[in-house]
Amino acid sequence: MIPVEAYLVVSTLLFFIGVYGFLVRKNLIGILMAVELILNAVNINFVVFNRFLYPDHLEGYIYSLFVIVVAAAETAIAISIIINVYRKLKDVRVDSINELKN
Amino acid sequence: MAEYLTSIDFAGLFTADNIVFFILSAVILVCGFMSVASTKLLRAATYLFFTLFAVAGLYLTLSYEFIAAVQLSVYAGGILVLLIFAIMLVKNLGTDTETISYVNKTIAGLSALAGTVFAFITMSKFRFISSEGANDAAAKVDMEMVGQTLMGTDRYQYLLAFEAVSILLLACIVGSIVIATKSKED
Amino acid sequence: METITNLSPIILALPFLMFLFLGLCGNKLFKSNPNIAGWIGTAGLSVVAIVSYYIAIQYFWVEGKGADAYQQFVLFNHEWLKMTDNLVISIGFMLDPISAMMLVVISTVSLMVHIYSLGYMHGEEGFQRYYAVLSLFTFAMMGLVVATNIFQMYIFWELVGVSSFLLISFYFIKPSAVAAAKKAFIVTRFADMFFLIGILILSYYTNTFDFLKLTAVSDGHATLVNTKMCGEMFMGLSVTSIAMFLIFLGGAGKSAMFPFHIWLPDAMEGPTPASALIHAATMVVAGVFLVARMFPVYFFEAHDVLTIIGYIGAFTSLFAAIIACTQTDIKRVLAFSTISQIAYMFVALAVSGYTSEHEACLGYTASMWHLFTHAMFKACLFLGAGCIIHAVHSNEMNAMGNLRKFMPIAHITFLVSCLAIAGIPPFSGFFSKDEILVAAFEHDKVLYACQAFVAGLTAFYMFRLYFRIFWYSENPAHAHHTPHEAPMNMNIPLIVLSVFTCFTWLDKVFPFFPEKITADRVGYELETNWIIAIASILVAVVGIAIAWVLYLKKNDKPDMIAGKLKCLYISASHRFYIDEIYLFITRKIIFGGICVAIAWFDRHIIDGFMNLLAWISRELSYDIRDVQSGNLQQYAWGFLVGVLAIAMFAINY
Amino acid sequence: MDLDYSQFLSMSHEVSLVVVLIVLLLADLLIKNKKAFQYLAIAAFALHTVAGFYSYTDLAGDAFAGMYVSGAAQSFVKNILNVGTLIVFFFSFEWNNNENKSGVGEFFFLTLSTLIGMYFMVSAGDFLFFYIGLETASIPMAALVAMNKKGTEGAEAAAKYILTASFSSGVMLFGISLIYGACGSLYFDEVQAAFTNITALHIFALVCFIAGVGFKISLVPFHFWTADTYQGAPTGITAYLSVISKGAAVFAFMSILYKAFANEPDVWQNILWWLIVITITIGNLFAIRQKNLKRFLAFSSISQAGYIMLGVYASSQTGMSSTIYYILIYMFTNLAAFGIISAIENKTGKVGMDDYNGLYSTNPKLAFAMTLAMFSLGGIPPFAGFFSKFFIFAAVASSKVYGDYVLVFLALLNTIISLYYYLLVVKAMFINKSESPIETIKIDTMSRVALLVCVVAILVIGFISSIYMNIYNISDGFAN
Amino acid sequence: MNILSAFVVVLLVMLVAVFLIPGEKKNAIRWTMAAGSMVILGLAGYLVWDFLAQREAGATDKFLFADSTVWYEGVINISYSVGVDGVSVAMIMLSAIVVITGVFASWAVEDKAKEYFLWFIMLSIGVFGFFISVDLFTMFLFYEVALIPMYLLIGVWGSGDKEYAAMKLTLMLMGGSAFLMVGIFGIYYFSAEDSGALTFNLEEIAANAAMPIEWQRRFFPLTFVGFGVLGAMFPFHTWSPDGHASAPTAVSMLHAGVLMKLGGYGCFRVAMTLMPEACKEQAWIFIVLTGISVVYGAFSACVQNDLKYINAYSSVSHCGLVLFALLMMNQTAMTGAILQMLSHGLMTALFFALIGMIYGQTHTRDIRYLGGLMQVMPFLCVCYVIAGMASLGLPGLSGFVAEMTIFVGSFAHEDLFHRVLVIGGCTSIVITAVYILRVVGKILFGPLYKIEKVGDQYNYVSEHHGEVHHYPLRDAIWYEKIATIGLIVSIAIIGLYPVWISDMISESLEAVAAMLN
Repeated sequence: MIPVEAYLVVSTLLFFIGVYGFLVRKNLIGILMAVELILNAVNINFVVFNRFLYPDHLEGYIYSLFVIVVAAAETAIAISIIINVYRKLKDVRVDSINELKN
Repeated sequence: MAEYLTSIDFAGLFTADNIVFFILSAVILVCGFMSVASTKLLRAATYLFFTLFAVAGLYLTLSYEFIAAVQLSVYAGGILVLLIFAIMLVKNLGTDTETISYVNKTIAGLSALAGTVFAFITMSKFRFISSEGANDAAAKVDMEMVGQTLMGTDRYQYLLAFEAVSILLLACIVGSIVIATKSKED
Repeated sequence: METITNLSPIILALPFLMFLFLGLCGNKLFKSNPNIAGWIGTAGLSVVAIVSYYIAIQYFWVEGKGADAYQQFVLFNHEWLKMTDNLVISIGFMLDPISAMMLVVISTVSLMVHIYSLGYMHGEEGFQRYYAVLSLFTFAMMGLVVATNIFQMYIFWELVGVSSFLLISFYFIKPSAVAAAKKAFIVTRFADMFFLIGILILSYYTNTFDFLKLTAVSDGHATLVNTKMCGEMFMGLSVTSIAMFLIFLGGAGKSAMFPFHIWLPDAMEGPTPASALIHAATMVVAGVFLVARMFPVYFFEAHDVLTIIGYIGAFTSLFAAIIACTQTDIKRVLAFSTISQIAYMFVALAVSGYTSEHEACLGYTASMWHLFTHAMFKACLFLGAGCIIHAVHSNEMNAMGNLRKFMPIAHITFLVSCLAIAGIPPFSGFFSKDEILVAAFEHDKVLYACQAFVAGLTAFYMFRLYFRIFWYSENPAHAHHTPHEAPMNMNIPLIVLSVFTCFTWLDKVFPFFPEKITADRVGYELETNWIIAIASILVAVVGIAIAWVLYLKKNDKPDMIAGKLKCLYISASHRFYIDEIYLFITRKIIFGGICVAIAWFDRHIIDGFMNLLAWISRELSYDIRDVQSGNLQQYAWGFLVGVLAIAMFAINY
Repeated sequence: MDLDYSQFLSMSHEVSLVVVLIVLLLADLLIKNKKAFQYLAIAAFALHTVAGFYSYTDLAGDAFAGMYVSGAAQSFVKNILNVGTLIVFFFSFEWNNNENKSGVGEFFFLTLSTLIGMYFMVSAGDFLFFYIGLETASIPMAALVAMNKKGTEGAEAAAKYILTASFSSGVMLFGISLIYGACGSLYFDEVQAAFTNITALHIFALVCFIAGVGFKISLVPFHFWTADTYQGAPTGITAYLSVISKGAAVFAFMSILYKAFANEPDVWQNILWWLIVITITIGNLFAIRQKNLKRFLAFSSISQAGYIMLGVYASSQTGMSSTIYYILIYMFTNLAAFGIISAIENKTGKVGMDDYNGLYSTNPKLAFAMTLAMFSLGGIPPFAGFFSKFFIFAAVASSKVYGDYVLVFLALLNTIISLYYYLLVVKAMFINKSESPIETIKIDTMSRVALLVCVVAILVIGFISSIYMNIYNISDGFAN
Repeated sequence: MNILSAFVVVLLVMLVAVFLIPGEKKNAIRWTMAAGSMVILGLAGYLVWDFLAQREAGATDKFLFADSTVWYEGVINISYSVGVDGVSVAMIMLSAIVVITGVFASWAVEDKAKEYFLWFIMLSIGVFGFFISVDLFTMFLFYEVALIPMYLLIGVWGSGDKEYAAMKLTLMLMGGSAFLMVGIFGIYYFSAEDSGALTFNLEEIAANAAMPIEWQRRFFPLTFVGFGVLGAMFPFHTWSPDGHASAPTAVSMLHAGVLMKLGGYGCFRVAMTLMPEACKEQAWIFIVLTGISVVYGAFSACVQNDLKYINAYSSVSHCGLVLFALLMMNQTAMTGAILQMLSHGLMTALFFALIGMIYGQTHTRDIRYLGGLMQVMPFLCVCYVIAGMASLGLPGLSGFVAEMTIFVGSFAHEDLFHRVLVIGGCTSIVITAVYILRVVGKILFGPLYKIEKVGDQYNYVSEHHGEVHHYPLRDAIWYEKIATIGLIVSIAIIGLYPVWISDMISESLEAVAAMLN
């Protein structure tokens, strides 16, 4: 049987790959994709914990479902906002949204 | 984790379960990494698709078919499609190669690495105790149970959350529309 | 007794009310005719003088004499400020021989000056103010001498100081007058600070301010001994000595002893009658009075201080006399003469004993005696000088000469006073000075020699002055406007004062001082020491003779002598550069060094530090602005690093 | 399956708000006159607000087996949020009439959705419900932020907001997942029991969670989005973000810390100690040199968030009550400031601090109100801000622990800096001379009424002691 | 209604009244102010009389006219509690005098007069509220209420580098109150034993004396410094010169005259009374600091050229003496300290009033450019001399009474080091004379400088950036006379007959002094 820790290694790595992506991606859609990785990593955590550690109730299970749903909603809004940015600036690179600062 | 590594039975490593797990993990991690590292956005989206797929596969190995299905339909079928639409909508985005300076990569990479190491260390100090029933076939979740959990009002049942998220979804639809429709005035 | 008790408040209250009245409404009420203010002032003072005389006479001849000694009466004593149950400042009225005598001196001179000023100050702007301040001064001086406790004395001490300030700066448009006033005030104030510290130390150990308690004597020592002050040492010195020395320093400031003498010559910037009153006759002897008042303490508990006082006095008298020989401003000559004569009084006190047996306390008596006579003849001299200045419109000797023809009354009175101060019998000064010399001779030969020499110098410079004014040569300036005799209201005071100077040797008057004014208040009979008397007369005559030779007619001998003693002459005429030293210390070191440095420190270091804090905040604010770079990914990076750092911190905590 | 729908009835606030939402959704379709729609919306919401007060005591209690918690404190906080939102609506009236004509319906709908999200956060008894509430409160907010059509600022602000928000919710979820892994449950009461014998993992999870919520409250270093988003958003929404959203998040955060993590308060107190100090200081330092008033208030609100957290830090009944009290007063004060800014912006388009030079000579009443707001924010008596600051410091000090006094001291030293920049605004209005001051403007009745309410509140709340005493009585305190 | 609350109520009524009068009716506003402050003065006079009468009749309570209303209860125990002892009565009297004279000194304010007076009243409310309070919370509340109007009063109506000065003053004083606030929390939470109800009431806290010494050591310096900042204690005094120099006349008066007294009063009433053990331990530190203030302020004043700076530094010196004496912790010295507050309040108010009046005409306060004013404005100049004399401690004026009580009292300290410090403090009386006479000699006496006489009219001629201005000069007008005479009379009353007020104060200090010894 595969131990929990193995899954955790995967999820943690995936999480930080997502974080890395968030930090380096040069355009907003790419960043959004990195966020999806992060959320997936979290979902793996929930599912695995539920499956291996606390199988009595479906807490983690349900949680990951909701995370997927919320992620979908979030992505929808985010994409429409990115499109909005594109409309205004004709650009979706991170560097283009740099007016507000200091 | 250190204890874990010393206690590995290397001969017993190559069970079917393990091999599947390794393959899935490899796909998840490699494709995940490629999806953030590839210079072309469309390719990145493709790698992301693989990752999502592999995650779904992972859920399947855990015998959580429903989540796997949701993962596939919502993520792969919905979110990813949205992303690809967006990529397509934006001029040249799909074909542009983006170059990231090494400084950025190094800083981000080191930070992420530090985070990973840190997370591993913290996790390694904690003893996760697998539940007795983890291996049982009972762990298999049937749809009725999922339905009851989602619709019930008792402890560990989530009708309220279900209702709440509906408001969220509705609001998000409206929100998306309000941002999208604005173009008419512009 | 009841009468004098009832009358005594008048002495303090009347001048004060006069001051308030003239000060507050003088200008308004008497705008058209300021003289009325002067008359009111004079009238008021006459009342005060009458009451003072009445009280003094009653005291000396009727009420005061106790079984064997004169008694000390506290006529009234109102609690003014209560600090602790024991340390109470009262405003009271103490009547004892010296205060009764001082009442006479002050009221006499003050009244004379009031009358004299009617003429002298006539038509001056600020006439009402002048009289108001004179009243204030009289009030303060009276309060000082009748003080029942040392703090009351300090209070009035300060008040005489301020009235002196106001009078010196009477011609406040003249920068020199203002400077002189400031100098006088600050120097005396500086000395007063020591006085105050002395009072603090004294009161700390004795727990009283009351003179009666402080100066009480029993069994041959002051009762102060019984307090915790006895034997208390500070840095190797007895605290009593320290306290008494500090108190003396206060007196030295008011009485212009070296090194605090510098203010007095400059104080001559004030109107001459005011100088006569304050800077010759009354205020400047306050220091002597103070030492006399505290005499038992000095004598029994701080005899070392008394010795120091003697030497300071001797030095000052010599020092001032030498300077007086070289000054050409007649008021300055008189001022230095005053310093010198007051120093005499200090010397007299220093060489005095306490009991009246065997004339031991002759010095004390002589000191008070000299105070009295000096007040009269010095006031007379000053007022005479005032007449002269009035006549020639100058203070400089060079503008004078041969004035005896124009101003006979001034001439005669001036001559009488000069003889008195020179110590020629039968004028008053002879007796008092002679007793001082006798006391000094019996006590300390060095002091005697010094004082005898000073007596000669005194005779010399006074007659130098006299001859330069009234003889010497015809002054060409007189051709333009003829000097004329002063009006009557100025001459009467001269005459009155010179009468005082002439007749104090009379049979009735002569034994007054030894009989009534002694340290232990027990009278004794004085026997004249003829050897010393003759010696001093001789010294005086020699001094006069030299002056006669040098200054009766204009000649070049003085210049020749001055040329021979060039060094001494120049430094003496520059008053031995003491002023310059003071100026250097105050201007350069205190102002230029300490004050400027502190002000700079305050602005740049202390305030600079506060501004630095503000500056740092602002700079920090600008320095960290790029943290908020506007870049989304940097935000996320900050977020991540924040999480990791906080987690690491929290885990390791 | 046992479905007890009656439990919904105990969620009176939420149900009532959902009804309002549905009514507005329908009305938006039917009523074409935007002004009329606004009146309707405001009236409906006002009705809801009033109703909220009447549901104050009855029907309180837990529902859905602990997932939904509603006590007097939650109810009160929701009422505060209602009042604040109502005031925001009043202030936005003019803006909706002119610049946002096309999106009035959406404005109300989205705002109220986020409000209901905040209700969920406030009443959450479980991490899932809390998470959903949080996301409901933040995702539609991005759309609201994007409603600023002037220039590109709105779009930029929204993009930054939504992306950082999703990042932070990712981190927070990671933390929650670890909490789940470590404690085996997501219900607060069960976590409370399990969150003992803590290890590094517990702390890491906790920090991730704090970071996620800290993002909503804009604690440094999770605050970066705040200024950009506040500046870019429509002023009404900025006000909403800075007051209502922040207030709800603080309360939710507090109730979670006080409940789920109540057994190990030292851990998060240590973290909060530093977070508070850094937040207040950094917020202040950034605020010093801001010239755009919206951005200025953004940083000011960051530092205010630090002060609010003091009450959370106190971890006691007093701490809870002072936090709620602070939120209440902060709401009126900050809304007054934003109300004035928004009124002036609507009329003249000016938001720079320099534009306010000489405001007193042309618009004395506005300047006066602004001064009150600034003084109150700076904690100057006798205005309400003083009382809230005093009580929140008192709550921290009540522990009689040395470190807590140090914290209070540091926070108080920071009030000097904050006073400096609040006075800068006052100085601009009263002292600075201007060639072209803002002309005398007449603000709309709605804003005026709202402003009056805020000003009166600033002036009197502190003096009415019963308010604070009542809050204390309804605060259910620590670890129960 | 309690007479003490009446002070605040009257001021509130004034606030409302002035608020309601339209801004153009300046005279109406002024007369409202005058009438109101007359009422205040009357109340204060009655208070003194009644207080003395009650004490005469044997009232032994620490605070008379005490009254208390619970305000906050349970979560935090705050009462609106008022009460006065001799010290507060003296301070209230002082405030009343300075306020009414301040009103007259502000008579000429034309620019935004209404707002000016509104803030002025606000300030007064703070001051009176502070002095009547015996509840620490309300005390602190009023304290801050008094501070903040300064910002606008200086910033709007001030002169010179007013914005900087106003900001600096406000921030530094608020910094002080930051220190103070921590101290107050400490006092509150240690105000009763574990079982007892916490309280802000000064009397109860003192009676409970529940704060352990190790906590006193922490809170005493905070509280003392907190109030000390307002009391211009070295090195926290630098707000004072700048602030006073820029403030308008009446504000300087009120600030130096009354507000700075809040500092000394607070140090005494709160820091020392409530934390006596720590006070005894740490007093020496602050004695050294305040001793430095005394001499340092005086020396600094000697070389300043701006009249207001001179007076501000002189205030540093004099207020330093207040704290210095308080820390000597015996009845006499403390009485002296309170007397000094009273005296300094009056005379510094007089100074600032006069400086303001002179400045109003010459438009300069630089003593290098002034001279011979005595000929031009004799009334003001005579008043100035009187103020100066009061400041340098001339007997018959209040300064002497206060300083001598301080010196005698402080010198009664049993420790030699302290006595030596007192001697150091004594030097200030000389330095004070130096800077006072420097000013008097320079600007009042001497020949006319930069002043020309045209007919009967004197004009001040100033050249500024090549432009020549002629400012007509005049002597005081009626409202200025009222202000100055009022203050001078008060100074003289204390100076001439101090025993009643000194006894009144001393009596109230007996218990405290006994506790501190």
